[in-house]
Amino acid sequence: MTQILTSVFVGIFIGVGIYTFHYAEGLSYVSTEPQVCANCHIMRPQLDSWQKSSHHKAALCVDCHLPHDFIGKYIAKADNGRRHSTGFTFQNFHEPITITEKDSRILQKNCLRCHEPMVQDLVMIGQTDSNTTYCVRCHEGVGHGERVGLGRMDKNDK
Amino acid sequence: NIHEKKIEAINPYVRLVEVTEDDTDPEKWGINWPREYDSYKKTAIATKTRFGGHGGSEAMPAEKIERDPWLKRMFLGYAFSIDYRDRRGHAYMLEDQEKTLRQTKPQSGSCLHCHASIMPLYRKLGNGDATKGMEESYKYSYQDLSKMLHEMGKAFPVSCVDCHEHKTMQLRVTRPAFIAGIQRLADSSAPVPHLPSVDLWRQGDRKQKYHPNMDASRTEMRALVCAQCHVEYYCAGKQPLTFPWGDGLKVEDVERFWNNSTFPDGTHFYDFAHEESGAKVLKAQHPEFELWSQGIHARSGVACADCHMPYMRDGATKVSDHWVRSPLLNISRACQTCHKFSEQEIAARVDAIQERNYQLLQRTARALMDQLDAIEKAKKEGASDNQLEKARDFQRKAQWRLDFIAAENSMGFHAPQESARILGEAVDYARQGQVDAFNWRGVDN
Amino acid sequence: NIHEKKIEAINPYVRLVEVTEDDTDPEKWGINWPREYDSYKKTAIATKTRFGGHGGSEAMPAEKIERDPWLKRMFLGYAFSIDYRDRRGHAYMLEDQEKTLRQTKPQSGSCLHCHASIMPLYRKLGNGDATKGMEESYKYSYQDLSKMLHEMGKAFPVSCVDCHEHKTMQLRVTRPAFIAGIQRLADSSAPVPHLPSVDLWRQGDRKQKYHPNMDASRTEMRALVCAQCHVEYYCAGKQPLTFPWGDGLKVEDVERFWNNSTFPDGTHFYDFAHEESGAKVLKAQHPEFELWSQGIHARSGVACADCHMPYMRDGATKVSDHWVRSPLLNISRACQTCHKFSEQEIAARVDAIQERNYQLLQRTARALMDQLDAIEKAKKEGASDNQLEKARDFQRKAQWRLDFIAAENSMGFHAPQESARILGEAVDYARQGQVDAFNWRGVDN
Ligand code: HEC
Ligand code: HEC
Ligand code: HEC
Ligand code: HEC
Ligand code: HEC
Ligand code: HEC
Ligand code: HEC
Ligand code: HEC
Ligand code: HEC
Ligand code: HEC
Ligand code: HEC
Ligand code: HEC
Ligand code: HEC
Ligand code: HEC
Ligand SMILES: [Ca+2]
Ligand SMILES: [Ca+2]
Repeated sequence: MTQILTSVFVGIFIGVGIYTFHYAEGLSYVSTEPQVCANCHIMRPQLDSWQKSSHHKAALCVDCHLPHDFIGKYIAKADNGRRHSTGFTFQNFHEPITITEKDSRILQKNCLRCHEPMVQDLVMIGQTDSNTTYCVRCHEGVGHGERVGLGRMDKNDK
Repeated sequence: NIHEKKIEAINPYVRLVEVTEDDTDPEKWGINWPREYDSYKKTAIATKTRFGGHGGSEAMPAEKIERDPWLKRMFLGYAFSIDYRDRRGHAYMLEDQEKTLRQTKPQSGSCLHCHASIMPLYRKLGNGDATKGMEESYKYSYQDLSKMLHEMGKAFPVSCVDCHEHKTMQLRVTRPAFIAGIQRLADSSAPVPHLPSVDLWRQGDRKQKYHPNMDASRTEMRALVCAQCHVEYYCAGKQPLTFPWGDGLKVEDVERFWNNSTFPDGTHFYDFAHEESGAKVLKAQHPEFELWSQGIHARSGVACADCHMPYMRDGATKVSDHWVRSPLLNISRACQTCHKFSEQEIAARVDAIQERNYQLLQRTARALMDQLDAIEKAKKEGASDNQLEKARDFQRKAQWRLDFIAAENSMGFHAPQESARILGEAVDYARQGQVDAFNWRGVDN
Repeated sequence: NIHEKKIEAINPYVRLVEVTEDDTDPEKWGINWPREYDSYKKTAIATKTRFGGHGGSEAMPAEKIERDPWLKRMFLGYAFSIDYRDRRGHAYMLEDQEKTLRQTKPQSGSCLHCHASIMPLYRKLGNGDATKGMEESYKYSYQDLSKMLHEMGKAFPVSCVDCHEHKTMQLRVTRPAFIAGIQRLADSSAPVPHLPSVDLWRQGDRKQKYHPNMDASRTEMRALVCAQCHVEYYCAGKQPLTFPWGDGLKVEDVERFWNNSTFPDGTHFYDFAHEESGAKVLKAQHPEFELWSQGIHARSGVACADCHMPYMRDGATKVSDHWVRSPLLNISRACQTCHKFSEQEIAARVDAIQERNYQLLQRTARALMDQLDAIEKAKKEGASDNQLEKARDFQRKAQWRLDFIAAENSMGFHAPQESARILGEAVDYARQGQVDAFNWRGVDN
């Protein structure tokens, strides 16, 4: 398994033409496996914190972070794949990693995908940009417990 | 079991009755939205926290000016020294206004702006134009306007139609004095990092005035609906109800606005002349919106409704708790979604903030009382108006700041550092006034 | 390159050399831990923020008492009125201490406690017992002890061994005066919600004294290592170096502790007699730990190291940035891990907090200067010591509070509301002192 993954990821770095494809392939191939994301050590803190979050039995990374319509999913994967892997290769991204606005909207849609019935009353008032009730404004911790960033040491471990 | 709940919840907005702009009776809206209405009605329940609400068994809330006699002395010469009580739930707003002994002095019809579901009456007064109606209202006595209100049908406290557009249920503001006030703010260049829509509007062509219902984001609206009433104002017989935000929202911005104001008759603005000292002073009223604006919550996009009307789960759906009240009665919903600390710890944090503020407030009050004593003494010793001018000016400044925090209802919580800063300035001015009063002989005018 | 980075992360602690309790030279430790050492060395770089650090091109940091002449006047009669400069990086601590013109007055050997890697010298002085050594050190002159330090080998500023146990690299505290101070705090009943291990210890059998190295959690240690030095103290020739926490950490707790202290010779505790007024006053030094303790960050388990030594990623490993400096130079790592706002917004928040504090500080300083003027005047008019007693007492109270915030190095950030409260009290006392000085004739003693 690790062998396969490693080669998939090594493939990613080969060239602009094909890495996007490989990255997308590789992810969809094992897309329900959060380890895949965390294989990239940069994602490690998010994996750790997800494991401690209220959703770790309810949702996987892709459930929240990727769109769920067929086409949108692939576009997002290609786009993110390019950004993440170039970021990783050149180590030139902003730290702590912060979610992009575009991905925030994907995330929001995914909250609704699962929870719409419960929040109908609030979302019916409008979900245009300025009218959105962004769930994360109050439920920031659902996916990752406490804020993670570079990964904070546990409060109480000695 | 998500699936089952989906079915149960599918259509929460079946309307059983139509509601219109003229429907001020919440009961009718309650037929469509029973969950919100049920919680709305609870604002009639008496509640009490250390500093919030009213929970006595008495019919009327406790008298603030008896609990803190310095308040009474500070207001001598003004109706607030007659009767000034703890606030309580929205259900009582009209009744408490009708009953207050401040009504033993003439009050203007504009008082109703924030204590009743008033828009139909404004439209009537203005022949369909509510703004015009509001601008007329100050000329009526409270009694006359109140009578008109009651004659138009049942008179209600703040109601659904005041905050909601009836077709979509979207939030909207209605109060003309607020709209004029927020436009004054937008037209100014005062920084408003907590109201991004104002900044956006300022960058535009400004052909149309800033209007919350068009421009503000939903998050902002969750504060602005409250800012229709929980604000500092002028409301008396000399000019229309005014929200003083033309220079900004900070205590000194508002002070500057009043200082630069003149009444229509050309005289310099003041609220009342202090009975003992003769100083022409200002009165601050519940500047919740203004103080919140200076705090870290506002800057972080946390609105009044987030804390005072948190979502609550009701069966399979989540609704906004329309039992508007102290968040301390509801910490788990009001705070814990954002702050992952125990209820006890959160309560302790608020208490630490409020206790610091309370102690500093009492200290400031003592300083102001000392200053009043000093002016009394100077007067007895024969000080002239000229010789007291500086001391009186200090009183105006000190009292304005002290009152700003005393009248604000969160005991410093909405902006802890800012409140303490304001009180720090107030102490300084009061004591300087005391020095000047002692030194009246040295003041050459 | 994933594979390489993974390997790189496996064993970050390969030791190339052994280090011991006596190795105060950081270069040696740097062979084992080059990443930490590399960043540690950067404390020699000059940096500057609006209120922090030192970034001038001059060899020495700017003179605080020239920038704010009221500081100089407040310290008249004490060495701080001769030379008192901006702080800078850890690399300079020993040099700056050696060079300060405060050394033109006799200073005690205990000064080295916080400016050098001093433990081997303490052990030598105490024949192996560092605590005993520390307790002796105040009897030496600075010059003598400094000479001994240099003779023992190269003298270093704070070094690895001061914060790390050399076998495990765990954090630990070493400074005897700190350990005595924190034990005094633990023995008291002052509330310490931000130090849960003290509460835990208090509930135990208390057979052994509280000791951070045994009892404190890792989060707490990330603050306590700094609290060895960034604290209020007494350090002069009358008694051993003392950290005044026996009544708690708040400004009035520390004041009470000093007020109830007597020197070994039985005289009442004070730091110096003010040259102009004759008041016997206190001097506050850098109470960062004390002020942080009152803030919301401390209560939330956010330690000094979180902001001043944030983790930085170096390949696949994470290391603590040992370039201890202003977090404002490093907002992304220092703040954004917890606060999801843009760097610009975070900087603006800090600036808003610091600006409020700065203005209030300057206002308070003016009040104190006015009080000093008033005492001068009273003295000229012939006021007796008795008649000035109350005014002087007010000066002591006011100056203590003003200095507490002026000497604290975060310009209010570590606990914004608390700082403003303290300044509010200071203004009040200074102005009351002014009133009393004006009224000296009325004071009957
Ligand atoms: C090749 C290494 C790598 C893999 C594999 C990877 N990431 Fe990332 N990820 C990164 C890097 C590097 C960044 C920072 C990019 C930036 O900020 O520009 C990042 C940023 C992000 C962000 C925040 C920025 C944004 O795009 O909104 C999210 C969310 C995210 N990753 C989720 C995932 C998920 C979900 C997976 C698995 C499906 C995953 N990542 C797999 C390296 C990776
Ligand atoms: C239940 C939903 C959920 C799941 C499952 C989830 N996340 Fe997230 N993720 C979030 C939320 C919410 C945020 C914060 C968004 C914000 O702050 O606007 C976030 C943010 C991130 C970020 C950006 C860092 C930041 O703090 O802004 C990364 C990277 C990320 N997630 C990676 C992952 C990875 C990897 C997994 C799987 C191990 C995962 N997420 C699983 C909801 C989720
Ligand atoms: C794949 C489906 C799925 C997605 C996507 C998802 N959730 Fe959930 N969520 C669930 C389930 C299932 C539960 C119920 C878990 C339980 O009852 O223990 C839940 C529980 C919750 C809860 C209650 C528990 C808590 O943590 O307080 C909240 C709040 C919540 N979700 C918010 C969100 C938000 C916000 C998002 C988007 C960032 C989101 N969810 C995304 C399925 C999902
Ligand atoms: C972050 C939470 C929060 C926000 C946002 C907030 N408040 Fe408050 N508010 C509080 C707390 C806490 C108290 C103190 C309650 C007490 O003492 O019982 C309070 C007190 C009050 C009170 C007095 C309540 C009583 O029971 O007597 C009023 C009125 C009020 N706030 C109005 C507002 C308005 C209007 C806004 C927006 C402009 C606002 N608040 C924003 C938390 C908040
Ligand atoms: C139309 C004017 C008006 C509007 C709009 C309004 N309020 Fe009030 N509010 C009042 C008045 C008047 C009172 C005092 C009632 C009394 O004491 O009889 C009050 C009282 C309160 C109290 C004290 C309740 C108690 O139990 O002590 C809180 C809290 C409060 N308002 C918060 C809010 C919030 C939050 C909003 C917006 C969601 C809001 N108000 C909107 C006029 C208004
Ligand atoms: C701009 C809005 C506004 C206007 C105008 C206004 N009020 Fe209020 N009033 C409030 C709010 C908000 C409260 C609740 C907060 C508080 O008690 O400080 C309140 C509380 C009260 C209370 C209950 C507490 C107390 O003060 O004893 C009375 C009585 C009252 N108002 C009378 C009046 C009268 C009389 C007028 C006209 C002179 C008036 N109000 C004008 C907003 C307003
Ligand atoms: C202003 C704050 C706020 C926002 C925005 C918000 N929520 Fe909530 N949410 C809450 C609160 C408070 C509760 C707890 C209600 C209770 O316990 O009665 C809650 C509860 C929930 C629960 C379930 C609770 C349970 O116990 O099962 C879910 C699921 C949820 N929210 C999802 C969402 C989603 C999806 C969104 C975005 C559309 C959202 N929330 C937006 C404050 C918020
Ligand atoms: C003082 C202002 C105010 C009054 C009066 C008021 N509401 Fe609301 N209402 C709000 C706020 C704030 C929200 C949250 C809206 C949002 O987030 O967009 C809300 C939301 C709602 C919603 C949307 C679902 C939900 O619960 O969030 C409904 C439906 C609603 N109110 C019905 C009513 C009814 C019915 C009444 C009269 C009984 C009423 N409201 C009175 C302020 C008010
Ligand atoms: C929608 C999110 C949200 C809600 C609800 C909320 N807060 Fe906050 N709170 C914040 C944010 C954001 C900050 C700013 C610090 C930060 O960035 O974490 C903050 C800061 C604070 C602080 C420190 C700042 C200060 O002013 O002293 C306290 C104390 C606090 N909150 C208490 C409360 C209490 C009590 C409640 C409930 C009555 C509450 N909060 C409700 C988001 C929230
Ligand atoms: C939440 C973040 C945070 C924590 C925790 C914190 N500080 Fe600070 N500290 C700051 C900020 C921000 C400043 C202001 C820096 C400036 O003005 O450039 C500051 C300033 C300082 C300064 C002056 C820095 C300079 O550049 O001149 C010192 C010394 C200091 N802190 C020590 C400490 C100590 C010791 C502790 C723990 C007892 C501590 N700090 C805890 C954020 C923090
Ligand atoms: C052994 C004593 C000692 C210890 C331990 C110590 N400091 Fe310092 N610190 C000092 C001295 C002395 C200075 C001033 C040096 C100078 O101005 O020459 C200083 C300066 C600083 C500055 C100002 C730096 C600048 O660039 O302006 C900061 C920030 C700081 N310390 C934070 C910390 C933190 C955080 C810790 C713990 C991780 C810590 N210190 C531990 C003694 C110490
Ligand atoms: C309890 C620890 C401690 C003791 C004891 C101590 N210092 Fe410091 N010293 C510090 C810290 C921390 C700083 C950096 C913070 C600041 O400048 O306020 C500092 C800064 C300084 C500075 C640079 C800034 C300035 O004040 O000009 C000098 C010089 C200095 N100390 C001299 C001395 C002398 C002389 C003594 C003995 C009388 C002494 N110190 C005792 C901790 C201590
Ligand atoms: C003023 C105190 C202080 C000094 C001096 C100091 N450190 Fe540290 N060091 C810390 C703190 C705080 C941590 C974080 C430890 C934790 O979280 O448990 C740390 C962590 C470390 C770690 C663990 C990995 C990491 O980076 O978090 C190593 C290794 C280390 N330091 C080496 C050194 C070396 C080598 C020196 C001398 C060049 C040194 N330290 C000087 C305070 C200090
Ligand atoms: C390890 C987490 C952490 C770090 C790092 C951190 N904070 Fe905070 N901050 C908090 C928490 C927790 C609160 C309290 C409010 C809450 O519960 O969200 C807070 C509150 C605040 C507040 C509002 C309270 C106040 O005192 O005014 C400000 C402003 C703030 N932080 C700024 C900063 C800045 C600037 C930095 C970096 C120098 C920083 N923080 C670093 C966790 C952190
Ligand atoms: Ca007013
Ligand atoms: Ca001292």
